[in-house]
Amino acid sequence: MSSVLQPLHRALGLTDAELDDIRQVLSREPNPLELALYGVMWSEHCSYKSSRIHLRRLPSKGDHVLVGPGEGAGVIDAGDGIGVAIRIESHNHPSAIEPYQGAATGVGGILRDVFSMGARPLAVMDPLFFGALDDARNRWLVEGVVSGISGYGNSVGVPTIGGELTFDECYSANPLVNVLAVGALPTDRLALGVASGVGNYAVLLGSSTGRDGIGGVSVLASAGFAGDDGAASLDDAKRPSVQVGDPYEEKRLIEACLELLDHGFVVGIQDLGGAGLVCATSETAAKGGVGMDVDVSAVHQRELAMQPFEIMTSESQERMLAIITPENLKSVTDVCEKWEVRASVVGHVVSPTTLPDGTSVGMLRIRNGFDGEVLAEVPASSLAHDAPLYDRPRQRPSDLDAVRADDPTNDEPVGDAATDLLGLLLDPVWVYRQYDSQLFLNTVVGPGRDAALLRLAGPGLPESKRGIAISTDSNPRWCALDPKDGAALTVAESVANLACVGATAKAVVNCLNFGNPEHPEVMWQLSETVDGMVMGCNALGLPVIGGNVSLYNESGGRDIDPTPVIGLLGVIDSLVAPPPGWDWNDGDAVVLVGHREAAGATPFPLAGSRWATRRGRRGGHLAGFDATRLVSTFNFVTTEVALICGGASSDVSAVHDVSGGGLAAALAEMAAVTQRGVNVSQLEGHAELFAEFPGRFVVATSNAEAFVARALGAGVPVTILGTVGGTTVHLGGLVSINVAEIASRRGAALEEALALN
Amino acid sequence: MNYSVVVEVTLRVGIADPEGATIERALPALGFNGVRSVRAGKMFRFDIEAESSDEALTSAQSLAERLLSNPVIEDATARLVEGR
Amino acid sequence: MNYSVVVEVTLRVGIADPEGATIERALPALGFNGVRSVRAGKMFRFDIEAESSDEALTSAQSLAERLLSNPVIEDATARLVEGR
Amino acid sequence: MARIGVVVFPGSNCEYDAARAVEELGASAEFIFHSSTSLGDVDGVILPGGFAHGDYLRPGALARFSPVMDAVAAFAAEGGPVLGICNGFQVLTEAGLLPGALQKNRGLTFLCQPTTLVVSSTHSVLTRAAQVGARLVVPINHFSGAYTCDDTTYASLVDHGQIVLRYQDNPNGSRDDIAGVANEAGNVVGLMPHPERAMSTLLGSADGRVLLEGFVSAREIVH
Ligand SMILES: Nc1ncnc2c1ncn2[C@@H]1O[C@H](COP(=O)(O)OP(=O)(O)O)[C@@H](O)[C@H]1O
Ligand SMILES: [Mg+2]
Repeated sequence: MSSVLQPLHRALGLTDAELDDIRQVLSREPNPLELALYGVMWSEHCSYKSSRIHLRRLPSKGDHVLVGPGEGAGVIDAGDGIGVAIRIESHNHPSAIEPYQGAATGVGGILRDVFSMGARPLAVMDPLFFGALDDARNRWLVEGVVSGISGYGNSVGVPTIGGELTFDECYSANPLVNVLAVGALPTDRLALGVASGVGNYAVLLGSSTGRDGIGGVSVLASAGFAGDDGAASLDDAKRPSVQVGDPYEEKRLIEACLELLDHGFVVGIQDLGGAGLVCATSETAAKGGVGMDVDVSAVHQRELAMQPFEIMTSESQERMLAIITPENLKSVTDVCEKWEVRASVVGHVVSPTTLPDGTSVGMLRIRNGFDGEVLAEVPASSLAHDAPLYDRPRQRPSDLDAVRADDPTNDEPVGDAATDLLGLLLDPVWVYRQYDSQLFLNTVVGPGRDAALLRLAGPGLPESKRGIAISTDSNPRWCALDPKDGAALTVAESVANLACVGATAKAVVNCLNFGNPEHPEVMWQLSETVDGMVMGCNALGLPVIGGNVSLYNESGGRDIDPTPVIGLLGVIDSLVAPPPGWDWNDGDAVVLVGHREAAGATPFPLAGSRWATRRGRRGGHLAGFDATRLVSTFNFVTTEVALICGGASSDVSAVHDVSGGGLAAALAEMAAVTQRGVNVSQLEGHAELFAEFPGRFVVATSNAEAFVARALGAGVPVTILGTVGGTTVHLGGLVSINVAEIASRRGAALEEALALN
Repeated sequence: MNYSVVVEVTLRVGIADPEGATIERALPALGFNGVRSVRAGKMFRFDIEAESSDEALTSAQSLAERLLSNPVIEDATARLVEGR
Repeated sequence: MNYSVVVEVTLRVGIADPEGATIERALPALGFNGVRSVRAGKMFRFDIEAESSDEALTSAQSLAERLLSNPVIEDATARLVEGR
Repeated sequence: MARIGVVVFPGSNCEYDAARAVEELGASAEFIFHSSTSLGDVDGVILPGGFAHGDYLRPGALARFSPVMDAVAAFAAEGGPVLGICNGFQVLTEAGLLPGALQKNRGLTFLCQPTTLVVSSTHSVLTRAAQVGARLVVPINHFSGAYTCDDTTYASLVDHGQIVLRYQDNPNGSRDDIAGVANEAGNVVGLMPHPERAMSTLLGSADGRVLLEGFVSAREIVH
């Protein structure tokens, strides 16, 4: 590691201007510990200082929204007295250096966000993005990440029910590992991360605190508190910043916390995530408008001779902070003992301090012993809420017009469509069969279809016959070409996936994975993406109830393509029968539901499609976003499927939305899983086969006449494509492939690419 | 020549070892007292073809570091042993 | 006195070792040739309180056999080592 | 109404699912925490799936020392019906209540997928209501499910009809496709697949019912 001499605040990641802000807040010079607290709390990761001004534009209101952005997780009212909590987060950079632990601790972290709301975690999803698999390191990353999610998620006892799997050079060496978690709670168990009640205790629950994840702050170790030259040497080689997950500890922590909440022993509760104890104490105090005294010597430590800054900023996993009344201390420790969870009082809630100007502010005081020396004293809200906000320069990429002009839709020659189709198919089963996707007996549709569909049931929940559906979606190829329309179309694609299982979309969470925010092009992409989400969510009536931003994702010095990941939660009122799925029957008519041609100038745009990307063609114009069309089509399909799930009989036997790989891939996937061929007569050439734009569904029906009449009655256009039957997929004279070959190529593609067979 | 190798892979100092810690916590209840600082690791044995024992050790050590461990969290040491 | 112990747990002869076999298969593609008979095992390090080194070794061996290994498929050996 | 005890180790996670399945069959389920030294008045005991004690060391290795296991052993010795599902099977082998051991899957990955089981013997509290040769679709969900034993043990399993369930297509490298085994008396059974996950066609299969139905009503027969 290099040894660079620079002022301490800069070594801690604070700019000169930020140091001035801190002096202003304190009306004095901060000491090194205080600087470290600001350094972690005002980091991009904790404060969202580059993105916050944009995120404010997202709609977050709705009658059914119980908790919007800003808490551990967003919560909606799903009916029957049940709230559903959802949250998504990235664990990209940790996964790049230790894929197993990086992914594992990502799962652990997102679960704590969910059960900190009082919700029992019921499901995880894992959108993953890797570089090309011809590189051995990328293959190592895939295997490590997947086994990390599997190892932690299965053991902690939360099913992983879906995700995404994208390969693109732009993620080489910088994989994206996003994790989404969903939980459910009786609405009266809702808990918030707020400290209140002067005299109350802050109790640290769970693992002991080690030097894990201290990362940037470790400069203090070499700077030394005694050093008065203001300089620090960067030498973090000796301090491992890799965190190791312990799913067994987390499992006991979940049970203990939910039991504490059930008994009403807890006033407020928050997980310890990024920035560890300083974040949890300052945020809970700031939200409650109170002060907090924290005794670092009361924190259970895993290692010898830990410094106060290490204790306060450690990111050791599997820890929670509960605010309780002193009377409940015995009951709390009893529950914790049963679950073998460590509990120590590390904080006292204290009155706000009155400042000379008469205002009052809650101070976070770090002490050595509750009556001991005060090591740091800063306004809690200045750490938690007052980080500077940056409106960083934005610049539309100068080559964007040229890129868009280079449209693959008109490429000649087009080559052999059958070969192209076989090359596009990939069944991610190798990934998801490593995940327990069935625990809790709720999984009606697990991974491998359009959206996951769960019964809304779980230990401690009121009875309900409702279900919830979840999908994660992203399309960096679209967003590279047009982040605004790309993001709006991604939201639409997510709604389409939910429609396939009959669920009505209720709320969005998002994870914005972008490059370096100091590059004006990246900030432009981020801002446009947010505008696109606003457009998509408003048009489809969806609040955004949470999210996460991951910046500085670069590979070989190049920013990744803009990668907003949409997590969508929906509800179905009656779930007593499975949705049709992809299982079409011989003799069924195959109908394309929705507008056959894309909105906009190009009827079958290949821009941003998998077909084009495979040929190295990354330019062109996307389909337009036409809200009216989308809404009527989605409503129609949702209604058709919801009736089936509610127990009604129907002529509809299969439903699949047209997404990655276009119409050709949708038909081939249905043929592969059912081992039944299809004959589609007339198609508008290869462009119609491979064009990607949401708003189209392939539906198989045993009664085409009745189905078409219902669609037209709902104002939704339909096209009869052909008939199910035989052992071959025939597509308009362009493709003729045996079903068995499709199934075996699709089934083997991933393991072959991973060189596992 | 054929050399027999043992590789030990242990977590680096400072890296949490939940498995070791869990075993340690369980021991008193199982009747084992006075056991502390339990660390769990992995071990591999294999035979390697090489011209000399130095060469065998060098290849084994490289294999240990590049394949059998992740240096970010683990230390790996190879040593030659008598045939099994 | 405090003694440092290493316990090695290996699969018994005749028990299939899919992990060792998988590593062995992967090696040539990674540029390691001439490696054979890869067997994967586990290793534990701990400190144990005892009156004498004999007593330490006896307790450690008993711990190794009764807890750290499953005699149906594994062999375990304890040895004393110099402090870490 | 039969009363079935469901043992909860720290790290167990299928206890609610097992209880729900038992209740759906008209029996009552009671959780028995691992620190308990008695089972109370139960007609059968289930050791459910999950990761008891984190599966640290080896699946089942630490759980077998939990205080409740002495009570389970005593109950089994009296002929009480004991069922270990997945992790519960691993605990029973570690505790010596069932022969053999469960090793990592052949492919060295966790596997969650449907499997087709073939009933090989009805001489057990689990398979007593099924037909020999019947094919049942029941999911597996494990990392260490490859059944292993030495030749002498294997010969004795075969001789006494203790192999109760086999996989039609071996997913994990188990010896002789073994998915479940019983003790000689047939009152202690362990299997890697999860019959409690195959209780309803809404979730994909109802083929686990015949197994669990047999189990919850076994005590009446044994007595
Ligand atoms: N990393 C993963 N983990 C779990 N399931 C996955 C993963 N990647 C893909 N899947 C599942 O495979 C199916 C296909 O994914 P995808 O092609 O993204 O679907 P769609 O085009 O309908 O959005 C989905 O059910 C998805 O949940
Ligand atoms: Mg889909």
